[in-house]
Amino acid sequence: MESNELRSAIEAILFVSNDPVKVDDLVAAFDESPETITAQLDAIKKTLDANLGGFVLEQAAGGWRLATRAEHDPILKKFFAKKGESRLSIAALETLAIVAYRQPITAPELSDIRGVNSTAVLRTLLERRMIRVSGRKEVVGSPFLYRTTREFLVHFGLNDIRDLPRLEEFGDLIGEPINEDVVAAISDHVMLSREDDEASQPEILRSAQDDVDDVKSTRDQHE
Amino acid sequence: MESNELRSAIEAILFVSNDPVKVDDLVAAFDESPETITAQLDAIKKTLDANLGGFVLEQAAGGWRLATRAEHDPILKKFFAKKGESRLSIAALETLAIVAYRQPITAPELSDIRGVNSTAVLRTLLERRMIRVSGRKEVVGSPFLYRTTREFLVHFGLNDIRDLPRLEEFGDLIGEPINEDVVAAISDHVMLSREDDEASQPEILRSAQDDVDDVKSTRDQHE
Amino acid sequence: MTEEEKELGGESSYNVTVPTFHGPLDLLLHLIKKNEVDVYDIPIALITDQFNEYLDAMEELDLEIAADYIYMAALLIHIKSKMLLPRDETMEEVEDPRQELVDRLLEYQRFKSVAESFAELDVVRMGMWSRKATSLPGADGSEIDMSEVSLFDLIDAFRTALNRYKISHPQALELQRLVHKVSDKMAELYERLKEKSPIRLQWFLEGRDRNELIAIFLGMLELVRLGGISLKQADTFGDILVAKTQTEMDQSTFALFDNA
Repeated sequence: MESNELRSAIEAILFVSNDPVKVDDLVAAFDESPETITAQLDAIKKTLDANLGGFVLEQAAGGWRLATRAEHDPILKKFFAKKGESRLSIAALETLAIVAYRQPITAPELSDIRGVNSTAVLRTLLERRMIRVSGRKEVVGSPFLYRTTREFLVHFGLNDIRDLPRLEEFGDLIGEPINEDVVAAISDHVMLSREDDEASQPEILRSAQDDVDDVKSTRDQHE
Repeated sequence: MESNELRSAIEAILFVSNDPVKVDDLVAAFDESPETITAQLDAIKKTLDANLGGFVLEQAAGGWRLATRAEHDPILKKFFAKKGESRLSIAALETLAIVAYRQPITAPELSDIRGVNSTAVLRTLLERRMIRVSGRKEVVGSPFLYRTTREFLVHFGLNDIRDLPRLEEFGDLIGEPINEDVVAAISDHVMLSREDDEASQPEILRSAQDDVDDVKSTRDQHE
Repeated sequence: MTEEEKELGGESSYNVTVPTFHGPLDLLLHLIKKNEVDVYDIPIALITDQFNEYLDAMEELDLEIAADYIYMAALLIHIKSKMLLPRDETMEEVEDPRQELVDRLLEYQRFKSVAESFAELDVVRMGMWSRKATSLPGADGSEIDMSEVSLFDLIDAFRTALNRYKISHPQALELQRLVHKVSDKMAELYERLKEKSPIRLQWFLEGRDRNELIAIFLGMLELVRLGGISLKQADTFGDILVAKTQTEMDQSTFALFDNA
């Protein structure tokens, strides 16, 4: 197939597909080499990035997908009069982190690591399709086993679960801030716009500060 | 708003929306004049037309929408037909769920529970090898009895049909306990699976054998 | 309340001044950090006291203290008492009683760090919209990719079917309920056990139709709950034996269970 034609046909498929499109599937559909297909995908990505248009092409969950840029979130929310899904709670994120690294894992094992009963959080994550039941463990009570989903990979911009940084790389010593490199590594393929940086960063810091303040005030009351 | 920014924001909206986007709605969202908005839409349309890319901007039903070009229809059909083989409709999933929990079950019984004729869906599930025929019911008309297959178990990570979530476990998973009256009305051995253990054991072994036979006969047909 | 609100003890209400921790380990990490102590050498007496102070504060504010915290408080006291025991100097390499807790804290700390980086990604990535799901060429209506269909979807679909059935068959449900009364089945089982106990459950169930079995099953559960009977199963797939207990049941109360 002629290069330009191939490229626009791939674009059409990317445009229509709801899920990340796999290189293998494109290879099969066009009967072209994986190298040719990947080169086209790279070219599409570069053009979109250069244009700073309405959307970008990114790799996620072992495939490629078109998505809008984070900076357009406010106008999209306004236009579609959508509140957007609420952010995942800290409890949910903690639980998700454990499932991501320890999968497949049962609810009791998970609650044990977190030190709190995690049934309700697991349900939230099931509803959000971030995790799924992948079977039962062959122990007393046959508890369900949980795994992360493809949706999880897409949401966090991971190509594969093995792309997660090694757990050991996360702050070992208590009180030590998270290794900046690790955060950078995870957020690598995330396109942070300037505005977003400024908007989201202080929020995280602020909430951490709130926590500390909360503790202070309680202890004050108590003493 | 700066012209380039406005343009890429409009692109983002067009990208996300399935329905034609109305100029008036864009005017309201951006607080810009209809002329400005229309000029941007025209510019987007011209660029896309010139690129001969995967999609174009077209006017339809009183609005604007991005759509693939007609010449890509064959490749899109080809690509998604292949993908379609691994997709299940909601009706099929529901039917599968009822077969799983009420097996063995006949088509009339199933249609009765679902309130709609389910013959076509059963055929899809047979083709996907999620269910199989396990005999005939000894009633008028001797309808076929359907059961889930071993592939079904493998897909859902179950070793045995008795590993399906029990009703009392539904609450943990989907947050809504099942009304027992309803189950009493439609259900066979869901609640009794524990007591049924002895009875169903040989049956399950037998069904595994049927499965093997099924595979054989299908292969014979193919060859 | 949402899962989070529950866990946080209702954070959405105003003027909440109690810090919100995501469990006892989170609280412990906080105390270690605040006291600037070495996690490998936790001053267990100090930390235990502060941990309990926190629980007291919660109690004063009438907040429900989750069992997980109480369990941790007990564990801390246990470790503290072990620390007070004289060390056997002849034995080398005595395991530090704090070791297991330290390991858990470190592991939890790592996951907390992962969660923090997930939180940042969550914010940014949530702002990246994909196209709204469209029905794909050649597909009729909404479809799910088979590889992503899990047990959750399956039972969710089952629930949907049941709910629809319930709405379209109100009389059927009414009839079912009248045919087999739970109270009758409770009485029948109890009478049988008065004659002979224990009996094999399988034997009692034989020849019953499905709906009757369900009534029996429910009645049996009630009897177990009331302490009038007990169930025993020697091995996994073995016979289930039903036996009468010492507790005498007042059979006139059985009728109470029909409208449950």
